[in-house]
Amino acid sequence: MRYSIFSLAKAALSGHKGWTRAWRDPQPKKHYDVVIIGGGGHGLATAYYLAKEYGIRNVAVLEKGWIGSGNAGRNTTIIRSNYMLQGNVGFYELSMKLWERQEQDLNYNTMVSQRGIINLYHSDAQRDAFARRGNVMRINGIDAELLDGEQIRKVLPFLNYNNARFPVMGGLWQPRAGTARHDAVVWGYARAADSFGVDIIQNCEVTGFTRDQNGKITGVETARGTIGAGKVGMAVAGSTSRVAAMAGMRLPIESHVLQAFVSEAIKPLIPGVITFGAGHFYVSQSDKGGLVFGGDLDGYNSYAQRGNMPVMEDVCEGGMALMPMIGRVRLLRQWGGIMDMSMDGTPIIDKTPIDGLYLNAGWCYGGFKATPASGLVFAHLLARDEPHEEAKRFRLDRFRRGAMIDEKGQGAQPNLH
Amino acid sequence: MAEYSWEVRSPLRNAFAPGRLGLASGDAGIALAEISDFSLVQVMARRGQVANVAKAAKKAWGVLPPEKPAAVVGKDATLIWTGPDQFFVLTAGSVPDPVPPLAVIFGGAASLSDQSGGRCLIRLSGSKVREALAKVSSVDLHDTVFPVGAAAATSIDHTGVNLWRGPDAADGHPAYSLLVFTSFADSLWHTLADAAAEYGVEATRTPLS
Amino acid sequence: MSRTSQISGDAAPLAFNDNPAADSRQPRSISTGTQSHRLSSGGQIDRKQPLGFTFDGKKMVGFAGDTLASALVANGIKLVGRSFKYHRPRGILTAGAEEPNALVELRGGARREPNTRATTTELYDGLAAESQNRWPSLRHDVMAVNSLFSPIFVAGFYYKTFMWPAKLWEKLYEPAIRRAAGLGKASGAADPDHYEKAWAHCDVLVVGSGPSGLAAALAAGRAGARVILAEEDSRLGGRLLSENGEIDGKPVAEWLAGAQREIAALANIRVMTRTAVFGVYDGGTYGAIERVNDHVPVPPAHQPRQRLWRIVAKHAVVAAGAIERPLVFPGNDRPGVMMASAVRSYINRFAAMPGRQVALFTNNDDGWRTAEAVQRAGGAVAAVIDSRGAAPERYRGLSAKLLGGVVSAVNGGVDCVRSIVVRDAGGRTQQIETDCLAMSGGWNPNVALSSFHRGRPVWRDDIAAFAPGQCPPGMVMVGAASGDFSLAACLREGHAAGEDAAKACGAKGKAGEAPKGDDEVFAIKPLWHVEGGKAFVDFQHDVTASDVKLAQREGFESVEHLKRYTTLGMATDQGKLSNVNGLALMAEATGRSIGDTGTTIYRPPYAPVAIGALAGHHRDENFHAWRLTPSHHWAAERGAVFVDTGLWKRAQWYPIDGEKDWLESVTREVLAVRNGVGFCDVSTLGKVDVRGPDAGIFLDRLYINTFSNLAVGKARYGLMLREDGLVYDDGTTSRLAEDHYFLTTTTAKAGPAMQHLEYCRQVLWPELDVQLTSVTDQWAQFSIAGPNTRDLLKNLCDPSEDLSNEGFPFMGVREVSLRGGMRARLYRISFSGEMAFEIGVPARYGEAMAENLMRAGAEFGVTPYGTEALGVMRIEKGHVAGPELNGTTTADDLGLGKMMSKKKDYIGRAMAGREALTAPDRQVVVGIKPVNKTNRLRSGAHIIPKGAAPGPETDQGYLTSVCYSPMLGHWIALALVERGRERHGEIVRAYDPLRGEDMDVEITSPVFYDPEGGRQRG
Amino acid sequence: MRIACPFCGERELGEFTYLGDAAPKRPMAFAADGAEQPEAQDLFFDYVYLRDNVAGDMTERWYHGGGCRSWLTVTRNTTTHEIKAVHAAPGAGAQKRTKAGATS
Repeated sequence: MRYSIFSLAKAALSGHKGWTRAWRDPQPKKHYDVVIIGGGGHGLATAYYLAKEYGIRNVAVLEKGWIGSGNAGRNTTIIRSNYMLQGNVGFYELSMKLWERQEQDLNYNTMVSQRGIINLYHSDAQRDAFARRGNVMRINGIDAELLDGEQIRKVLPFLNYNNARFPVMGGLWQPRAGTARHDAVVWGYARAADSFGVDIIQNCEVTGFTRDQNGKITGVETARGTIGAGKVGMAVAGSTSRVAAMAGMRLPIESHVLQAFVSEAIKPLIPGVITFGAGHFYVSQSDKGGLVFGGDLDGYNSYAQRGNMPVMEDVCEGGMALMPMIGRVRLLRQWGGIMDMSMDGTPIIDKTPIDGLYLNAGWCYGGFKATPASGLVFAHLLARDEPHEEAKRFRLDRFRRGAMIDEKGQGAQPNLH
Repeated sequence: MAEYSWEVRSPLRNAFAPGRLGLASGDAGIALAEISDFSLVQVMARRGQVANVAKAAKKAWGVLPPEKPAAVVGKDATLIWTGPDQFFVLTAGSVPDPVPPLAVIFGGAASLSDQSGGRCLIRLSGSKVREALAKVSSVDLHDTVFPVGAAAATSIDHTGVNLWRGPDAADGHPAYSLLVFTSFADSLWHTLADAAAEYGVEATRTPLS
Repeated sequence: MSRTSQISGDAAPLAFNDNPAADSRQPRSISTGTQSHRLSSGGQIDRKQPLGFTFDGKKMVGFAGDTLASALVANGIKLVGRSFKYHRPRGILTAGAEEPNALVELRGGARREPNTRATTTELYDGLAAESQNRWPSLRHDVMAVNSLFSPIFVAGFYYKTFMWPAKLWEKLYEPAIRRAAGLGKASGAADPDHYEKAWAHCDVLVVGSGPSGLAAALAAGRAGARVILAEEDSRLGGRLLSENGEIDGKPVAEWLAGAQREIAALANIRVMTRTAVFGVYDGGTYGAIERVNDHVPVPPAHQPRQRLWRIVAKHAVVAAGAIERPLVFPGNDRPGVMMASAVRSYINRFAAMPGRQVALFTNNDDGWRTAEAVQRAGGAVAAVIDSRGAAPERYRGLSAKLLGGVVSAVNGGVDCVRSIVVRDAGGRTQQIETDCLAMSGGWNPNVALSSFHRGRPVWRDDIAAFAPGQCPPGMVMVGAASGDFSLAACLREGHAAGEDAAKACGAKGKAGEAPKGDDEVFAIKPLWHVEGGKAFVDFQHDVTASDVKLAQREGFESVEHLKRYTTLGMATDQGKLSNVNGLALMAEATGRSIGDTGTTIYRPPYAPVAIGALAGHHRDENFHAWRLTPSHHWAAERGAVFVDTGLWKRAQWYPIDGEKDWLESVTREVLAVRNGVGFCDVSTLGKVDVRGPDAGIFLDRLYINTFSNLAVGKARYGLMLREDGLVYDDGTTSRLAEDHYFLTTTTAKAGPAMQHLEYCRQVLWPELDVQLTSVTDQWAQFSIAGPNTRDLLKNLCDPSEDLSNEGFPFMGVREVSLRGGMRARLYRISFSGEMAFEIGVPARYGEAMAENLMRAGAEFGVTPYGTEALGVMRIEKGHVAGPELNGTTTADDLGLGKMMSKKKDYIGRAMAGREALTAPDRQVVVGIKPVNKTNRLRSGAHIIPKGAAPGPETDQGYLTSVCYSPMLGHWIALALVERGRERHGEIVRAYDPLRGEDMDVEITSPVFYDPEGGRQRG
Repeated sequence: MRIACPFCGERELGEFTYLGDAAPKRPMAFAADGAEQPEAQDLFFDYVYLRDNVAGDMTERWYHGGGCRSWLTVTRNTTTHEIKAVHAAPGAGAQKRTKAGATS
């Protein structure tokens, strides 16, 4: 059923009894052309673009729990394309362009809200680094502005300009950045993929791979039986190493916990997304009114989806240092997501050395904003067996070749990215 | 030719003037003192030399160096545990280079580094000293866990410190000593004074005796 | 499970149980005046201490001991707020932290606190509260029009609309939604109050001081354990403060007083009231928030508003009680509908009668207590509606009108209930006049703390609720929190858990006997939903029973989908009241059991915590600690401008009178050095004593070049890689003795490098005998540079010191005697490219050194210089620094590839050889000069070949470090440029669209000044 | 999280920094004269980049930088954060010279 104000008004007349499932609840078939492991945003988007752009519709998305239960449902909803290194720049801008038409594509209001992002700087060195970045963005046709202290004061009058330990000197602004309603992105892709005939199968944990005598992947073993597949794509960020281990692969990935926080809902206070890199803090305000914020990784390997107090305190200290007006606003919830931290802070989208097995992984803490482009380029790879133009640098062998894409320059130390 | 003099300056010279800080009424709950005129040398045993280092220390100061986090008071020196097989030798009086006499004591058994300029010594005591320290230190200072003589290499304000409990003060309240990095001293002093402010603070400067 | 009995159809005359526990056997009358609903006696309020307060500007009076909510109840106020979505009028629903409706903006100005629960706000004299989420007034809220659209504004409606035209989302739809959403308004001004954090340690942490918690604390305390008893309320007692009954044969109030005396007498029990334990973290660390001064208008001087506690406990006994569950029936949200247990709290604890004709709607025995309490206090019970159809045995003697059936409608105005409609099993209805409807849908054990580590609560049919599942290590749940609701069970379990925990911690004392109480039966027959109209599940978020069913129809069947799609349980009460009802309705809709349906994941904090408290002392200038250099105060007294470098504050330049900007000052400083002599405090560089017989071998493995062959008395520049082959850090290392090297790092890497060195020593190469000591803070180190350096040093040093080129050659190091009786380490090294030395003395002589350098150099016009001039001179010399050592450059990129030894292993050697790291088209360090010498270069501009359009394929590098060169008289830069070393002399574009600049520049050697290096060797 | 430092006793998480899996061992990929062995890049690639990323008990390197500056080998469950064992690194303190590459 197509969604619109008219269908909504019409449904209201019948007490909304007429709405049907947003996506079906099918029994798994014996065989699919493509099986995607992972019913998060990336997996569902991959299925959607496989069906829509590449005409491959005999596709199943297998989700061990409920769709969106991983990082798609735990992130801080920021979308942006303010990257600096070749490989990232074009890819994230492709994603931004897909965000900009997503609601109309999917017929689902994912609340893509381009209220802008400002990365604050507090020293000449940070300003210079942002100038380098902003110029890369402009050279690649991406919107970016370098704001000075006075300009920041006009748009963010509530920051601490009086007695800050690290005074705000300016910021890099990307006006087209913003936020999207994370759960709605999952549901929107699920509904749209389903409408093309993609089977979304929840509560279907993958427990192993089936392979032929040549070692080629022929399907997956699941909690709901063996499912045959022409190709298998993994989109299980956070659990990539665990699934890859079933196929005998070791990867340049560690799983780390990243916490996120939301405050009680308050009336509009913060216009867009603000990042305070010097203080390990970033924040936006949701449409519902909660301040959604976060900071650094807890810093140790974890699959526990919860963090500890030092980082919670560190993040709140950053928040108070930046905008001491939030002192009396209350933290409502804290949670943790498991980040697929790659060794250079950049994702991996590639064929694996195992025939028939494809990898979409290593999203670090940047997976949400990548959702549409990740789906599109992974669908391309699965359909064409060659990387999409905007993902050709996200190869698995780049570490062996020394062609890392390391925006932070931290090297093979995942907890520092 | 101009005269050259080499006056020692405290890293806390701008942080406070002796007197009352924080709550102005009633008895001060905290005595906060900068202790000056000391020498401090880091002693690290070389591999396999722990026993020889202990022997040398015993001979020099009459006590064995601490094998666990503790501060041991010997003749003319306090030996403060800083890590496995390493300790500080704290002595009264400021000299330009306290290492040579210790090099004689330890011979080749230990590596020595002067830290007299690298640390600032602060002493805290008073009826509310534990309450104030609980705001800055994660170490359990309960009598049963941290008795007189106990020491800890720990952090305050994300900064490494050496904390130990000396003999109780004359008024019967516990007294804690804190060695902090010189460059952080001004900042940490403010943190300590803030933590203690609600109890009233008597701030002083005293040479190490 | 409920026994049947005859429904009494008619109201019977009031009769009171003859209960010796009651404060007064006589019915109490309701007082008049502003406190129209205040009982004339009883309660734990102090009638001698009246407190004035205002709500929406209206002046009222309450008493000490009141909460804002109880004072409002006493004053007959029922309408206190508006709901989130439909802006429906709402009243006080509870008497605790689970309150979803009675949220106010407390205080004013910069201290305004939005979304503050009236039910947990202690009343103080002068308290001012405003209702929120309404305009223009609480009674007449224009946004209540939303309620008219409620047929359209169902769960998730916004996902289906507002999509066309796309541009209108940010411009129209979203701003409107954002304005309508949210609840209270934050002040928008910096919080003027102070917060702090503290640590506490104990053997046994007892959370909650109701009967279970008190019994646990007493048992553990008597046994001799170190106990912390944390209670979120201002006083101990928990539900004992609100209920009648007996413990050990005494009225609860008397027993409670005795227990408090005993606790106070036990030195090993620390009582923390107004302290809510909000989370449990790994290793037995509990987060708690103490509301130190929320019960006064403004915190006293030097005291915090709130204090964050990290309580480290070996064991925890969680006696957090249970939360009464609402019933889901049409009209259940109207002001005047209140939880039955809250009605008892207001009567028994606060002596405030919520209604003159109280009706009770229950599905369990416990709700009946409220009818009893109302009558005991002299109030009137309009009717008891028990969906089970019969009075429990225990309450048979209660003479009140008993109706079997359900409440199917609630009638009344914006601010109160006037009547209810009761529908019996046969569908017959009757109307009951009432101004307060108490409801009880059973009790939910407060399992939150048990579930924060993913312990899944377990459904129990006997209590129709989830009980705790697997608790985090070291924690036990007791009493009502564990699903055992009787007073006797609470006391028994609490005592046993306290005793066990103490024993497990090694306590040897006797815990004594468990207190004894009434073992009342708790019987319930679930009633999840009464059909017939808008029945609210989540009050604050306006999620109705039909929303839950809609979510199910659309496939949002997982409880997490239900939560996210409908926003059920995401309000400020975190679903404390709504979650179980919501998932029971989902279970009903899907045909699964409630247990199989499961709960959503519980997340901390248990109750919302002020962000200010989580930050504590760390805000404003105290956000991070600061580090001062040995000459800081001296520099400050000379008017230096300081710059933050990591945590350090460094002198950036020293302006003098008449200079119009920083550039003028810096240029003067550079020229003073290049033409005379200057000095700079460089103590921030990391300094490490590397000692021991294997120190040389250790450094060989650490650096790409060799140090074991460095002669004593010599210094050498060294470069370290990371194990991935990229440059990590650089610095000069000197050999002071056969077994003693003095290593320096960059300022930025001082900490991490020390960690790295220790890793190498302790983990990688334990076979080496080497000791490492950070001496960064020990040494005040100054760079003295310029052609007159040697002259200055002659004045400073003892005349016996030979400072000639022969006596002290370039890269030489030794200890020297200074005039006035000081020893110093002198290093002949140069960052500026000038004739230069670095001199080091213990940090406590740092200020004296600055003064003596001024004295010794006075005749040469010695000039102190800051980091800016230091930077200019290193760029002029083409020395790389932070902007070039950016974690993505190789030694060869920096022009230092020749230093890489082939004769030894060292960190990073193998990985440095990878193809992409040795490719010919890498970006390498070059110099950049503007073609038009009047042009200013800017760091961050990109290099584009002449004639090419800027784009990803033509972006060949960027300017890393830029300065105005006083020696060259124009701006210069270092840059990383593709194949840069082959392109010296080429003209390219420095393209800077961010700042609207685009100019021709020339690629040059990075060494702009004295390329032969004669000056530093002279 | 709290880690029981074998030297200092139990301390809070904030005093420690994390490096990662202790399982990878630095390869000996160079001959005595410094010549690089042919397989050096493969061995180091594996050491520097590939991880088991264990879900369960894992031995890890932690540094007690906010305390005694000892490197520790910690066995910790990555799904529950439970710490099962803590040992000092082989070269902590002044223990006698230990064979190169040995770990505890």
